[in-house]
Amino acid sequence: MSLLQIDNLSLTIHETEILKRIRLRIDAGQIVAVTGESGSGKSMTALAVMRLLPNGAKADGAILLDGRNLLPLMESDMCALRGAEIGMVFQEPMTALNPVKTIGDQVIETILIHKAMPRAKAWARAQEVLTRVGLPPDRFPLSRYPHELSGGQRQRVVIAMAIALRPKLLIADEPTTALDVTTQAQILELLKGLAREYGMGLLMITHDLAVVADMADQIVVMRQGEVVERGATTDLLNNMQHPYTRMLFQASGHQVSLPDPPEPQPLLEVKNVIRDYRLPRKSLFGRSGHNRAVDEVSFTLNRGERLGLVGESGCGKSTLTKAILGLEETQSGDIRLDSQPVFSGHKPNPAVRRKMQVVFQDPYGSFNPRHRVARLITEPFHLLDTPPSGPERQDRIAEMLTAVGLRPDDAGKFIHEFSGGQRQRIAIARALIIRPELILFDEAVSALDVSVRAQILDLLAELCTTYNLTYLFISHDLSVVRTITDRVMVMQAGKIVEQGETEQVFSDPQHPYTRTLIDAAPVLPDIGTSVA
Amino acid sequence: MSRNLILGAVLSSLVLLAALMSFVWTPYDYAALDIPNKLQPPNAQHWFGTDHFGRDMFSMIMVGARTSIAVALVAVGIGMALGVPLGLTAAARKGSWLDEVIMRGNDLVFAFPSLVIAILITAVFGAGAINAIIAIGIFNIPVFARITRGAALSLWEREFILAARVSGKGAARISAEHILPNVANLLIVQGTIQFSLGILAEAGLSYVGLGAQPPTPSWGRMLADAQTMVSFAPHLALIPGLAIIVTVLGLNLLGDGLRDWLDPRIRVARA
Amino acid sequence: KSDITIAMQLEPPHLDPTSAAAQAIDSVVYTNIFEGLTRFMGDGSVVPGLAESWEISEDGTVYTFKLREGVTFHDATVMDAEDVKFSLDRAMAEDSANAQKALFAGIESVEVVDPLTVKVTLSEPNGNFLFNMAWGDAVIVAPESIDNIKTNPVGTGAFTFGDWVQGDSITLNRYPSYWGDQPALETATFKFISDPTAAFAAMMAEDVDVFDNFPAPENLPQFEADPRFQVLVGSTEGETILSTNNKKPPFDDIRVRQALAHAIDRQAVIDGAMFGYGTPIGTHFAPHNPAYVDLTGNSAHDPEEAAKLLADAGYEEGFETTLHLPPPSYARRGGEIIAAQLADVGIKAEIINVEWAQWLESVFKGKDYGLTIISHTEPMDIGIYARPDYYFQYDSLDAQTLMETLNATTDPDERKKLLGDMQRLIATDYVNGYLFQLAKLGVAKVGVQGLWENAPTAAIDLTQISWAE
Amino acid sequence: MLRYALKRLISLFISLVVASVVIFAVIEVAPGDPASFMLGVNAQEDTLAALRAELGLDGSKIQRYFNWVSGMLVGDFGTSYTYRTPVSQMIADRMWVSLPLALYALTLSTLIAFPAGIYAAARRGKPGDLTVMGATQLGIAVPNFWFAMMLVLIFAIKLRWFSAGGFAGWDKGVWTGLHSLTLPAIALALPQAAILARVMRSSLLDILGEDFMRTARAKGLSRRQALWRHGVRNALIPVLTIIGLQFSFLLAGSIIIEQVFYLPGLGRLVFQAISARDLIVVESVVMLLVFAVITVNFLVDLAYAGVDPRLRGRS
Ligand SMILES: Nc1ncnc2c1ncn2[C@@H]1O[C@H](COP(=O)(O)OP(=O)(O)OP(=O)(O)O)[C@@H](O)[C@H]1O
Ligand SMILES: Nc1ncnc2c1ncn2[C@@H]1O[C@H](COP(=O)(O)OP(=O)(O)OP(=O)(O)O)[C@@H](O)[C@H]1O
Ligand SMILES: [Mg+2]
Ligand SMILES: [Mg+2]
Repeated sequence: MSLLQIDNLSLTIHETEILKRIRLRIDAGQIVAVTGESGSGKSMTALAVMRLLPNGAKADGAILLDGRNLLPLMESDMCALRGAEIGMVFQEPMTALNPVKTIGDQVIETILIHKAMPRAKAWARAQEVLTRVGLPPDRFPLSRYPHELSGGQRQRVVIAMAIALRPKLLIADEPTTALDVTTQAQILELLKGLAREYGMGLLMITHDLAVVADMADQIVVMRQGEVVERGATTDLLNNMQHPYTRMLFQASGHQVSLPDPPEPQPLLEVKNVIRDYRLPRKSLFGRSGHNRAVDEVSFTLNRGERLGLVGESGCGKSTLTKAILGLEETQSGDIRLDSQPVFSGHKPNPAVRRKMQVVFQDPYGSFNPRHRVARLITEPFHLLDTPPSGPERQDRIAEMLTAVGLRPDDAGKFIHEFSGGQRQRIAIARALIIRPELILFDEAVSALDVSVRAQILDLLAELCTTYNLTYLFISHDLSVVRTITDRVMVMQAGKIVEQGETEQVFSDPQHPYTRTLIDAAPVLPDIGTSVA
Repeated sequence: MSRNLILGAVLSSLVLLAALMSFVWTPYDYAALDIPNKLQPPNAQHWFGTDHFGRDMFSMIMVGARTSIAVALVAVGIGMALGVPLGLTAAARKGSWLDEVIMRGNDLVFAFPSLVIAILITAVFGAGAINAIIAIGIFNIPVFARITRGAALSLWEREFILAARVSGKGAARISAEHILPNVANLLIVQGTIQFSLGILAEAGLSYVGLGAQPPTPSWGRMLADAQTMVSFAPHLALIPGLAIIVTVLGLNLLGDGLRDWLDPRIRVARA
Repeated sequence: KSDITIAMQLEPPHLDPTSAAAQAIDSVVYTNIFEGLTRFMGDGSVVPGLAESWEISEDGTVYTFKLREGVTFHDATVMDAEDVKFSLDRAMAEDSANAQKALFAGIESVEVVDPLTVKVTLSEPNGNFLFNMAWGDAVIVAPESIDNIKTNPVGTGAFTFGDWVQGDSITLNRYPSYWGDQPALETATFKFISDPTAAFAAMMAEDVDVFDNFPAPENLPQFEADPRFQVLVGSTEGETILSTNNKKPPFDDIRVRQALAHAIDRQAVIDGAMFGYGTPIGTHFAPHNPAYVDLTGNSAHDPEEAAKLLADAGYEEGFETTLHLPPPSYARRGGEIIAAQLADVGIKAEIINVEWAQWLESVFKGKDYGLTIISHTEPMDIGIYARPDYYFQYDSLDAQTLMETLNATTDPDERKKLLGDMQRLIATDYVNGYLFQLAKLGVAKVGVQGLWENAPTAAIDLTQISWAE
Repeated sequence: MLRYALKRLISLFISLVVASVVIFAVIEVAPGDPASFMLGVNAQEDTLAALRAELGLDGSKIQRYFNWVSGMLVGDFGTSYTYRTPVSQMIADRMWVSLPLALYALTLSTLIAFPAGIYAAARRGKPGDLTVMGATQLGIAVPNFWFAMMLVLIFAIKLRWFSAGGFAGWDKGVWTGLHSLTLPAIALALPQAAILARVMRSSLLDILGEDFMRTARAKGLSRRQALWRHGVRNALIPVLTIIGLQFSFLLAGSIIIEQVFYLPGLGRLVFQAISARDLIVVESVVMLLVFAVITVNFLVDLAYAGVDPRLRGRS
C-alpha cells in the first residue's frame, strides 16, 4: 500500500474545472516531484490533499493516506491529521510566518495543538527540530521573531514546523522559488535529507525542471489540470512520451545563437560608482544607517556588445541599472554614455537619456493598465525633441509591433488583453521605439514561463541581427545569461567580483563566489540526445 | 454589480432626484407658513405632514435634500481639489521637506477638534451654508491628501512609473498621467464616503444652528426644530432623521459597492 | 419635604449680581443670598428690604433709610450703615463694573448717620429711586467678603451659598440666623439645563421639581394634561419687539416703518413662535402695568395697507434688508414667521442668526442691522426711547422732553398720564414693531407652592416656596 | 532612542506652536467683546473699559498671545473671563466628565465592535456577516444626536430606567456616575462601534488571506483557532489607529451629545465659552485637545510596537 494515493481526483471551483481525474502515488521515503506550467493545478492538488481548498471548491475521487480516504473525513479529523500526519511547506517564506509571534511559539504550536507532549517536552522538541533544520538555538534563540531572520532561515522555520511531529507525508509547494540560488540549494538538500532520514514521503511541487531532475525519484508532469506524464526520473528523462513534456524540457535548456559582436568601441563607461541607500529606522527608537548597494563598480560596455550581469538577489543589480539610466544620483563615480555624463549638475542629462531604454521584469506591472498599447509603447517619444506624429507615428507603432511578433492592430488594446509573453514583447517594443543605442534588461525573462521565456530569448537574438542591439542583460538565472550574452560580470554585495567572456567565466570561474554560484545553480541533465 | 451597489445607487439617486425635482416642483411652497394647520401628521394633503409653522414637510424634505447635497458635495469638492494635489505632491517628493511639511500639516489639521473649529468658524464669519461648507471642507483636505499619498506612494514603486521616468517624464507629468488615473477609483470610493460624512456633518452643524439659515430648509435644522416636539409630533423628527439615514446609507452602500466593482483584481478577472 | 431642585436654562457665569448683566445670577442670588434696601415682590410692587423704612425730603432729593436691626451677613458680621455706604459707593465708583451703573447716576453722596441710618442725597429728584434700589444690581454687600464674591457670595439673605458644580448645579442652604421668617425650605438646588429637549426630558423624568421659565412653550399642554405637574403662566417685563434701525434707510421713512407694523400679524407670531403664550402689545409697555395703554389697533395686521404705504414711500417693488436673530426661540422662531410675513408685502428680510456676543457687537453697538427681534426685559424701560444713541436710533425731541418731565414728576396720576403720552408717541411714530409681552412659563410638580407667577425681575424667591402637605 | 524621542518631541513642539498661533488668530478675529457680553445692554462705556482692563483685554494682541503662551508653559492657563475661576481648574472639573465618558463610550464600542467584526469576518458572505454588515451600515448612517433623542424618549421618558440627562457627580459613587453617563455613552458608542466593526472585519479578512494563516491551518489548527491565535492580533494594528482617532474624537466631538444630555463636559464648556466670548477658555481647551490628540497618536504608535514586534527595538 502506498503512503499517499490519489485516484481520479477531479476538482471544480465555482463550476470551473480545475483538476481532471488526477492520479498520483507516493511511497514512504520517496520524493515525487510535480511539475508543469503555471496554473496547471499543481498547488490545487496539494491543497486538495490538505483539504485546504479555497471556498467554492468541490473535490471528487479519492485521496488515500495509508489507505484511509481523506475526502469524506470530518473537518475535526482533518485538523488532527494536518501537521501530525501531513506537513506542508509553502512557497513564500517571507509571509508564511506570523510576524507577531516568536519562531519558538510557532514551532511549539504545531506540537501542542496535537497535544503530542507536555509543554516542556515540546520546547525541547522544538529546539531539536530547529537544530535539525540548521537553526541551532544557541545562535537562533526561540524568542526570535520572523523579521529577524533571512528568507532562507524563515523557510527553515517553516520546514521545522512542518516536520516537528515527523509527519509521514511532507508536501512542499515551490519551497525555494522565492530564494536565491545558494539558499535554494541548501533548502533542497535539507528536504532531501529529511525525507531520507525520517522516511517521509515528499511531494515536491516545482516548475524548475533542473530541480526536479536533481531531486526526484518520480516525476509527474501536469498540464491544464491533467497529469500528462509520470514515471521514475531517469526513465522519464530518457524517454519522454508526451510532446508537452518534451517541449517543457527543451524550452528550459533553450539555447540561442547570437551574431558576432563588432570591433570593441566603448559605448557605456562606468567608473567607480558608489550608491548608498539611507536605511529606514530599523526600529521605533533605532537610528537610520546606510546600505551600500553599489560599491566602486567600474566597467565598460562596447557598442554592439551583449553584456551579462549576474548575482544573487539583493546584490545591487537593479540599483546599478537605475544609476546608469540616470534615475537616481550616485554618491560618487562617473557614468558616461558616448563620453557624455548621464547626470550633470544633479539633474539627469536628457541628451544621454534618450539613447537608453530599459525592459523590466514584471511584464504586467511595467504598464499603466489604463492606457492602450499605442500610447504605452510611444511613451519614450517624450524624450525626443520632435516626436513623430500622425501617420509617421502610426507607422512606427506598426513597425515595432511587427518587429516583436505582434500585429499592428494590437495597438488599440489594453495591456490586460495580452498574455505574459506578449506583454514582455510590448515592453521590448517600447524600448526599441526610439532606436536607443543601449537597452538594459533587468530580469526581463525571470517572470515568464519556460516556454515563453524561450520565445523571448529567440526574439532577442533575432532583434540583435536586425537592429544590431547593444544591451546589458541582468539576471540571476545563469543558464539564460550564458546563452544570451557575449561577456558577463558577476556581482556580489555591490561589487563586481569577476568579469570576462561568458563561456570562459562559466567554464572556468576564477572567483570563489562565482564558483559557489555556478555550483549552486541546479543544472538540467543533458537530455538533448534522449529526446526522441 | 453587487446588491450593495444597486441598492446604494437606487437610494442615492432617489435622494438626488428629489433634490433636482425640487427646483421645478414641490407639492407646496416650502417656505409658506400656515400656522392654523401646524403639526399635522402625514395625511393625503401633506404626505409627510406639516411642521410647527404649518409648512409642508414633504416640500421641505425635498428642498432640504438640495441643501444637504450641495453643502456636502462642495465640501468634498474642496477636500479633493486641495487634498489630492497635496497628496500627489507629497508622494512625488517623498521624504523631502515638502512631503514632511504637507504631512505634518495634515496631522495638525487632524489634531484639531473638527466640531469645535466648525463652531468657531461660524462664530467668526457667521452661521450659514457657505461657512458650513468651509468648515466641513477643511477637514476633508487631509483625508484626501493622505489617501492620495498612500496610494500614490505604492504606485511610485511600480515598474510602469519607472518606465515613464525612463521616458524622461517629470514628476508633475507622471502624477497627472499615471498616478492620478490610477488613484481615481480610490478617490471616488472615498469621495462617496466623505460625501455621506459631509451630510451627517451638515446635519450636525444645522442641528446646533450653524448650518444653512432659514428659510432655506435643512434636515439638521428640521431635526433641531423638532426636538421638543418629538413627544407629541414624532413625525417631525422621524422624517428628517430617516431622510438622513437613507441618504447616508445609500451613499455608503454605493461607496462599498463601487469599491468592489472598481477593484482592479476583480476588474482583471472580468476582462 | 424641605428640599427642592429648580431648573433654569442658563448657568450664572459667577455669583456677583453687582458686576454682570446675566439674569441667571439674579435668579439664583436675588433675595435668597443678597438683599437690597428695597425689594420686588412677585406682583411687581416695591417693598422695604433691608431698609425698614425711609423718609424722603420735601424736594425729593434726600432719602434717609432706617435699617433693620439684627441683620447679619452669612459670615456672622453685622450689616450696618457702613455696608450700605460701601455698596453704593462701590457701584458708583469710577472703576465700577456694575452693569446698571445708570441706576446710581443720580446719587450725589451717601452718608452714614448712625449704624442703622443712611442718608442718600440725589442731585435731582428721581421718582424711580426706590424702584432702582430694588434691583439685583443694588444689593448690599460687605467689604469683608467682597474679594471672593464671585465664587463665594456672602449676603444677608435667608440662604447661604453651599456648593457649585460648574456646568451642572448650585446648592443653597438655609441660613439659621436670618433676620426674617425662616423659610420652609432647607436646601435648594439650581440645575442648569439649556437645551429645551433636555428640559422637557428632565421635567418628565422628574429629575427636577421646578423649571423656572420653561424654554419650550410647545410642551406646556403635555404638562397641563399630566396630573403630576402644574403649569404657571404669568407675565414678564419683556416687551418683545421687532427693533428697527430708525436711521438706516429706508427705515428712516415713517411710512416704511408703518408698513412694517401693518405687515406683521402678531397673533400668528404668538401662535407660531410661542404656541399661544404671550400678550399682544402695541407699544413698548407691559400690559399688566396700570399705566398701560392698549394701542394694538394702531398697528393692526393689514397687508394691503402695508403695501400701499410702501408704494407711497417709493418701494412698490419692496426692498431687501437684514433680520438679525439672537439665540432665544422667541427670536429665532418669531423671526422666521415675520420674515415670511414681510415677504408677503414684498420686503425681503434675510435672516441672520447671531449669538449674543455678535448681537451686542454688531447690532447693539455697531448699529449695523436693519431689523432685529429682541425682548427688552428691564422693567419700566420706556426711557430708552429718549436716548437717540440707543441701538434703534430713535431721535425725537418730543420723547426726550416727555421723559425729562416724567423723571421729575413724583405725583402718581401725573406720571401715569405722562407714561400714556409716551406710549402713544412711540406707537404712532412706529419706532419699532411691537409684538408681544413675553410670558413667564413655569412648570412645577404638583405640590410646590409659592412660586412667582410673574417675573417683575429675574428672581426665584426661595423664601416663599414650600411643599404642600 | 534618544534621537528619536527628541525628534518626536521637537515635532510635537512645533505642532503645538503652530496650533497655538492658529487658534489664537482664529479666536481673536471672532467678532464680539467679552466685556460687553458680561455687562449687557445697559452697560456704560466707562464700566466696559474698567472691566476690559480688569480682564487684561486692553493690551496688544501680540502681548496677550505671549502672556497666554508663557502662562501655559508653566501650567497657568489664565483665568476665565466670565466665570473668573482658573481655566485649569475648570478644565480639570470638566475632564472628570468628558474623560470617563469618552472611555466609557470607547469601551462600549470596542466591546460591541470586536465580537461583531470577528464574527462577520469568520462568516464572510454568509447571512450572519450580511446581517452584521447591514447593521453597521445603519449604525454609520444614524446621526448620533438623533439616536440620542430616541434613547431619551424611550429609556428616560417612557421606561424611566435612566435620568434624561445631567451628571450626578462622582462623589455620589462610581455607580451613580456611570449610570448617568450610560445613555450618552451608548449614543456616542453606536456609530463608533459600527465603524470599528467594519475596520475589524476588513482588517481580519485581509489577514485571513495571508499566507501564514494557511500555514497555521496546515499545522492542524481549526479555522476558529487560527482566527483567534493568529488573525486577531495581526488585525489589531489598523484597528488601533481607528481607536486612537475615535478617542480623540470622543473627547472633543461629544459637544452635541453633551448638549442633548446637558452634561458638564469639555465640549459644552467650549460651546458656552465660544458664545460668551470667553476667549481664554476656548483657546486653552482647544490647545489641550490638540495636545491630547497628538499625545494619543504617540501612544498609539507605542501600542503598535506592543502588538507588532517588527516595530520594536532590537536590543
Ligand atoms: N481561489 C481560486 N478560485 C478560483 N480559481 C482558482 C483559485 N485558485 C486557483 N485557481 C485556478 O486553479 C488553477 C490551478 O491553480 P494552481 O494554483 O493549482 O496552479 P499551479 O500549477 O500551482 O500554478 P503556479 O505554478 O503558478 O503556482 C488555475 O487556473 C487558477 O486560476
Ligand atoms: N529604495 C531603496 N532604499 C533602500 N535600500 C534599497 C532600495 N532599493 C534597493 N535597496 C537595497 O539595495 C540593495 C541592492 O538592491 P537591488 O534592487 O539593486 O538588488 P538586485 O540585485 O536587483 O536584487 P533582485 O535580484 O532581487 O532584483 C539591496 O540590499 C536592497 O535592499
Ligand atoms: Mg502554485
Ligand atoms: Mg533587481
